[in-house]
Amino acid sequence: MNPVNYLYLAALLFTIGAVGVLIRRNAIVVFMCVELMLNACNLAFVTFSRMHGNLDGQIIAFFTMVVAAAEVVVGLAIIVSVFRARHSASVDDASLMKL
Amino acid sequence: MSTSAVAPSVHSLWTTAAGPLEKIPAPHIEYTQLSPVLIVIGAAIVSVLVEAFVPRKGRYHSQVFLSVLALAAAFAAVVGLAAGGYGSTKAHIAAMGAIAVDGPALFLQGTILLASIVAIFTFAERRLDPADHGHKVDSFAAEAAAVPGSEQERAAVKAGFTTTEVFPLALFAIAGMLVFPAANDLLTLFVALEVFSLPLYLLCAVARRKRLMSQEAAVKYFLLGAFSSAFLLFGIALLYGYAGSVSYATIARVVDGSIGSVDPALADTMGNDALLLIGFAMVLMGLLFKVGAVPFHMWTPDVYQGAPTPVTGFMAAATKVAAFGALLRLLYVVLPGLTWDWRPVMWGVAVVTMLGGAIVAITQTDIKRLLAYSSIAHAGFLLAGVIAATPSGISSVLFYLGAYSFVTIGAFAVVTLVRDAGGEATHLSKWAGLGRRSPLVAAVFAVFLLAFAGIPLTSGFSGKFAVFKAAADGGAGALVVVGVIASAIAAFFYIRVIVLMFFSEPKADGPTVAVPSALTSITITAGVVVTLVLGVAPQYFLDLANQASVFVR
Amino acid sequence: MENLIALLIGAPLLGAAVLLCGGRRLDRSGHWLGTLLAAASFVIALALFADMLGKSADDRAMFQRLYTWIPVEGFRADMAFQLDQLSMTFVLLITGVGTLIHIYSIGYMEHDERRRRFFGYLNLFVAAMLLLVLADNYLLLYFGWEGVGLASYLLIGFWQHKPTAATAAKKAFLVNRVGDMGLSIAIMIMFTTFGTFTFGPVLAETGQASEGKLTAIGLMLLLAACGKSAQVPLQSWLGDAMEGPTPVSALIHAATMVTAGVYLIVRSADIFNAAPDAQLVVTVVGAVTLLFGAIVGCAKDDIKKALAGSTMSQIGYMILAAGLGPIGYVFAIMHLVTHGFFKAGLFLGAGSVMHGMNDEVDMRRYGGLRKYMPVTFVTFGLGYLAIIGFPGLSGFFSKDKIIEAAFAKGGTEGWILGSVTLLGAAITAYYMTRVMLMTFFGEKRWQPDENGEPPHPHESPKSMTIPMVLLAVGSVAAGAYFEFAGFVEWLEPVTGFAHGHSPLSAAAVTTATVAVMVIGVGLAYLQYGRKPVPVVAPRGSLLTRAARRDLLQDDFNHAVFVTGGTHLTRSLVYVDHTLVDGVVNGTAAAVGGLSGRLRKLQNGYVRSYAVSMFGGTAVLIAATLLMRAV
Amino acid sequence: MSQVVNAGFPLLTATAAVPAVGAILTAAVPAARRTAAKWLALLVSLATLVLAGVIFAGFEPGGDRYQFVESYSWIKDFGVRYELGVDGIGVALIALTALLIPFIVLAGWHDADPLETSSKRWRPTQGFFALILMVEAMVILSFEATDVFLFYILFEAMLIPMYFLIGGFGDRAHTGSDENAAAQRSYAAVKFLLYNLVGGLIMLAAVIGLYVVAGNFSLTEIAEARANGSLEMATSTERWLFLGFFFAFAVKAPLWPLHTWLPNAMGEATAPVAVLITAVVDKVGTFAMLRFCLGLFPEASKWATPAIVVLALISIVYGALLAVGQRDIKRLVAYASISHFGFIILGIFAMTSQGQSGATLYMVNHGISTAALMLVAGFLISRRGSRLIADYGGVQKVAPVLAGTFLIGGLATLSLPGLAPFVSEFLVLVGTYARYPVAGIIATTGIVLAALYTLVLYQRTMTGPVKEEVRALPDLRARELAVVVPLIAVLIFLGVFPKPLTDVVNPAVRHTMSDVQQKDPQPSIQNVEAAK
Repeated sequence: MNPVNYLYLAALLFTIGAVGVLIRRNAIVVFMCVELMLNACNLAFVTFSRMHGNLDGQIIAFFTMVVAAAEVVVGLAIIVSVFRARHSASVDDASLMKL
Repeated sequence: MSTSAVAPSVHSLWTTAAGPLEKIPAPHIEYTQLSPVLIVIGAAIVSVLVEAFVPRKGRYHSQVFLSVLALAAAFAAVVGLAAGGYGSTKAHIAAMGAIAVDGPALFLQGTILLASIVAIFTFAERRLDPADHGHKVDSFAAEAAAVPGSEQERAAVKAGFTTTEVFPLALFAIAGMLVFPAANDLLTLFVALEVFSLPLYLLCAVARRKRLMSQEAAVKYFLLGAFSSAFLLFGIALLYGYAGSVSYATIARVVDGSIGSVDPALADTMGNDALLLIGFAMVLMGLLFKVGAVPFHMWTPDVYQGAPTPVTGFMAAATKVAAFGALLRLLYVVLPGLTWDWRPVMWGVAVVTMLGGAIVAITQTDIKRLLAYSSIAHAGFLLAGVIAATPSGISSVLFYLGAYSFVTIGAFAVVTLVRDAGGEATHLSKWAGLGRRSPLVAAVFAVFLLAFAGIPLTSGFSGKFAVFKAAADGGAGALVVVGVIASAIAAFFYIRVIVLMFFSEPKADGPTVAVPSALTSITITAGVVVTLVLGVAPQYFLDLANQASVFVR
Repeated sequence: MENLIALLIGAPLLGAAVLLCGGRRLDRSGHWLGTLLAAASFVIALALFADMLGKSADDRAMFQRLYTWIPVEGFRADMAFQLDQLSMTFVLLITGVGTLIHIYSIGYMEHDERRRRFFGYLNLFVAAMLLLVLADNYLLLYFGWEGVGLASYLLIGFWQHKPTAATAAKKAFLVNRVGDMGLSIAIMIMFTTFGTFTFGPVLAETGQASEGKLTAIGLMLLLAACGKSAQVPLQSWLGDAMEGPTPVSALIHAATMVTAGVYLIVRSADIFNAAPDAQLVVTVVGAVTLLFGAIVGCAKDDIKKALAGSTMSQIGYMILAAGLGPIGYVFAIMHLVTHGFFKAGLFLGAGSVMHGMNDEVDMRRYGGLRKYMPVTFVTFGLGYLAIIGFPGLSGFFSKDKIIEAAFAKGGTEGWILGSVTLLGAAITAYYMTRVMLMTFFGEKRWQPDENGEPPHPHESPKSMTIPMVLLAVGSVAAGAYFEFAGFVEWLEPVTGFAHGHSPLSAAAVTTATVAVMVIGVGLAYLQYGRKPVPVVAPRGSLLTRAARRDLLQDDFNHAVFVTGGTHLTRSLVYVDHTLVDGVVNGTAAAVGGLSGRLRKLQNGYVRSYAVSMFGGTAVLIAATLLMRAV
Repeated sequence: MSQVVNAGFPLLTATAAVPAVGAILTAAVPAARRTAAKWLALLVSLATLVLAGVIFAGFEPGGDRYQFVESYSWIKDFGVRYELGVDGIGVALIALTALLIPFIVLAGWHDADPLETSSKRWRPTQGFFALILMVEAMVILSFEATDVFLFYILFEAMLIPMYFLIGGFGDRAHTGSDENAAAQRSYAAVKFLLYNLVGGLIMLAAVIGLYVVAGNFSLTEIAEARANGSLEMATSTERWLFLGFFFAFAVKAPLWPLHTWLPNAMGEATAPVAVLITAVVDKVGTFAMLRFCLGLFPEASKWATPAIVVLALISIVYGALLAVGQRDIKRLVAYASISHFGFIILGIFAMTSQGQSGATLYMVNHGISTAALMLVAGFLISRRGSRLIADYGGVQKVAPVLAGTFLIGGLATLSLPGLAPFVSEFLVLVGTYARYPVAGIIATTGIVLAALYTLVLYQRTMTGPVKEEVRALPDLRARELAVVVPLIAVLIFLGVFPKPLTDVVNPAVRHTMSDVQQKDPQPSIQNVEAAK
């Protein structure tokens, strides 16, 4: 089938992720949405790689995964510590600083 | 030289051969030319080991020693490279196309390293707070993992723990920052971005006082940072799709058409530039987020306010330098062929950034937020220089970054000195009459403010003049006018602080000014000296910036 | 000899400097020094006069050039003096009368603890006045012109603790400034026309200038003259100026300063000769003021104000004469000099009376004083006879000539002016008789002063009476002397002279003059000699009441300039604060408000930040694509 | 360049360096040794005066346009040179500055003595005098700068010390509560700074524009290039640049309607500082109009002249009328100054020799006369502790010398002949009339209004019955006499013998006139001079 469709899928996933970031309150879920966006990127990379017939894209995908993993580590650490301090993972509660 | 020599569009460090059975060439790395980065990364790893093995008592000193040593060595390496002509004649692309070693890169790396050294000094400051249970304390939590106010934390404090992890974290961040402006392909760009962002997220969260705000800052910074990097990554994907490669050189050539766009497989499906433009916009967004340009700036005030002040200073200075370096390289190396597309867009961004930052700053009541907004306004001024799209534009931005970073670190260092029972007294009302209580500190801070305001005989003026001059030369006269207006507005709130410090009577419950150790003193002194030297006799540094203003392609 | 000219000014100037800077140690000797230096100046004047008489009529003018005052590209004003017959006449009058009044003041100001300062001011005045008449160019004349203005300001307001005095002084200076505007504008026009404003070249070249320019210059000069010489419409200050000590009124506001306007016009004779329109205006102003002053003089009960009105009117005569051109100049000056004598004498007499009456000025509270102060009575009486033009006395000669010349103007103008002057003569006779009768005749109407002290009228000390006597002699003899010693020939080389052809014979004019004089005296006698004078002024006719208020001219000024001006400034202050300042502060406030509103966007919620980023990216993408599209 | 760079002693730099160094030393005097700081400041200012005298004496009217030239490379990259040189106008104004500062120091002798309440480490006195000297240094240097950029830097930088002088050392004789006064004071200071800063920033844009067009900042080089046509400027460009510069100078001068900062600043500052503002610092604005606006943009200057003349006339009348309406002595003087600045600007843009010589003399004379008036007013205010005219009355009786000097200052302000201001004012009027008769006549009304506000002020404060509160006022003391008497002497001297000044100024004016290629309108009758 035409690989372009995968691109559309990637775009779709990316958008879903972005919207999720915008509408979800729970920090964890927000974070998951970000991960979804990253994976959408991966899909796009792989697809392009296929289309171009070179492997760069696939390799990049690996890198992305690694980075994403690192992000997870850091992100969860932060979110968890906040959760322990406030007993809430809602990003809206975290609004001491404003204006 | 590197990629084109091997094969078009195939980019060798990451992929082995695209075709079936070719010899896998061992990657060829110019270690000496990458030495600054390598030194810092090495030091970072070592200091992780220090954390692991050195007993608590020894950690602080060994960490401080190690980091300062590493940074100094890295800086020496940079100077060495520059002296060796890698900044000009021998500039080329190292690490098989991954990293550029050229004037801008070296200049910015040097700036970042110097800024980092003084920043590290403020990290290491332990005189400001009164000793706790007989243990000297710095600005960082005794045990970052412990819940604020919990038993566990009290125990940690009693035990005299300190979060010496900040040093390795900082070193990693610095390493990332060093790579960022030198990155010569989008992947390296992305990796570097993450490498310096992730530690910063953590650093934001480990304040000793006001932990909740600190953690909140971290959350905000992290989520938004991740969000923006996702955009960046998708943009990279699209550019890759457009050019079939992430190497700057290749993309550039595809853009200006010296390589036929992409292989026929794609031609029928998308022969248009939509990929290029959308991808470019998203990558741009990722970078603008880092430099804190409107409308991607909203994290700045919150994070600056919440993060431990030394970290804020470090971020404000070093991140901006790195990000603007990357931005310059992207616009000047990858997309020169696209100038007529990105210039108008950047115009808009620059204008709203200058005005937005300046205007909102007027009504701020917290000194750290105030400085945050001022940094946004300054990002706008820098963008004006970027837009010039001339060598003088590059050099002016380089100079401005150098000048700005020291003023910023100095200013935040002064902020750490003004304290009351609750830690730093960052609310402006607390600063009333500071000039009466401790004229020296107030005077120093006034110097920094005047530099921010761009008053002549300070580095701020030289930088602003250079940038505006470049912009005007580059035919962006209107931007200069907007910039001037923004400066006028900005002047107002810097003046307000000065008025507050000098002309209003000190409050009875006003803050005390802590007497810092040599470390912070050095930082502040450095800030003042640089401010005045670059203000009065900037010629030498302007020359440096000029020599450093050519990107290798 | 020329080099003495500077000394003329130098002596009194030195006096002023020493007395004003000298400090208290001079309090006892100061007045002697002042008088001495004034006298010295007079002596020098006499010497120069003698020297001048020795020369032939045509080269009597002397010049002394000290240095270049203002040397600027294309603009040169010299510190240089010119002493010709005209200046000489004034110099003698100023120094002579001046000296006498110095002497008089010694007695008059005896009890004033600031007497030293008073003499300093007097010297300053004499110096400035001499500078005025000795200057060889208009700018230097302007210097002296404002100098005398300053002196008069200081002297009118000498008793500064009296608010009325301070106000009067300020008013005098301001009104004069309006006149000075005229002078400076005149100088500007001269400069642009002739490239210079030195008398010699300017007056020599008038032939080449367009009549329009000359008329403009003339009118501006007239404006200046009106200010100094208290001519309508700038006459309002003179009455109030009587707040000053009486010697001041005598010297400055009767004999010398107020006549500067006449000097200016006569000095600029050539300009006016070439600008008939300007001349006409001059005569009109003279005629109007002549009547105006006379009428005011009739209604005032304050002896000094009555005399002030008379001064105004007499100067009106001179201005009118000066407006008549060559047929009038000489007589203007002649009347000026005689007037200097008898009016100074009258004022000193008035001062003497006040001196004896606890400084009472209301004539309704005088009466029957002739027995108590005989010398004053006699001298005052002679001055009185002189001013009303009693045949044989000085006023008779000088005024008669002016009336003659007025008729000689010819045509309807001639008739109008002539009859105006005659009418003026009649009114003069009337109000002066009134003053005479109310003061020295009739029954005593003395009132105790504010602290209940009834007046004990007595003759004034010698230092005061001697000058009065001398002036009286002058007012008797001067006219006749000039008539027969050839005043006309004396001045002619400077001012030029032409015999007017009066429609009436000289004899007729003289008879008419005497006749109207007798009528005036008679009327006054019927009103004030036969009937007793009420102590409290009767309400009087509309005209009388108007005249008491200076014919409402002051009220007009007050309504228009003072009140109007006050409102103007008040509203401007408001405008400056709200509008001019408001715009700026408004902008600042607007930016502040905008800031406050934008600030709200920073609401602390991560997700809204993300929204802005998302939107921003969308805009970026859209913009980039758009750029490509267009 | 038209003039040779003399390798001799850098006189100009020295004249600016002495007060600059003096300022640093004064600031360094320890808190306890307050009086020492005062004397040091006085000595330094006198030393500067001597140097200025040397410049004045050494300047050859017949010589080059710019003399004592110094020129060193500074910021090559911006095309900026450290380039100094003085023409007659500069010499006159340097002399003025150097002359006034000692009196300002002397008059402000006690203005900055610390209150008992203030902390030991707070050293206001040292700061006060150090700032004054710093301002002097910057002003002098700005009169010497022939490099636009250098001038701009000083033009901006001098705001900072001025700002602290206004905001930090307010008039102790304020009305209302201390907080209220402090608020008003910082409002005045901020207003001063922002007005001038905005002006300066707009000028910055123009400066950059000039660089883009001309490629360097040397006044002499640009002017020459303009003259010999090697540097064309599009008409519109020249006009925009001109406006950019002029705006900044008009704020500084100040010209209506940009004047409102002056009354606040002069009202709130101590009298000596008020003098510093109006008599010294503001002169930089008018000086710059003469040197930079006319020198760099002759065509645009001519183009803008009508509008500027109108604004100047408005300033003259408006300022005078507002002065009449003031209740506060110092604000009154401030508005009077606005009126006078109107005259100066009018003279500059009349574009006649008389006008411009007059304007230059006016700058000097106005400086001295305002100093005399304002400082005496300051002495009066410090005695009674109030700035309101209504609080005075009959002072003449209790303090005759004070009243006398005050009157002389006032008479100078209304430019009475015999005092210096008359010469300059009349020259301005004549010069204006020669080119714009109507403007000349309108401006002449100014002399009446000047008399009005001066005499009203004098009458209300000095004459009339003695007010109870002023009954005990002492007369001028020795120190105060030492301030006032020399100033009055200078006023009289320059009033009757301005030649020393005009000799220096005339050639400079000739040069300026040739800059703008203007000839004086000739009198309609030529051969008069011959007849003379």
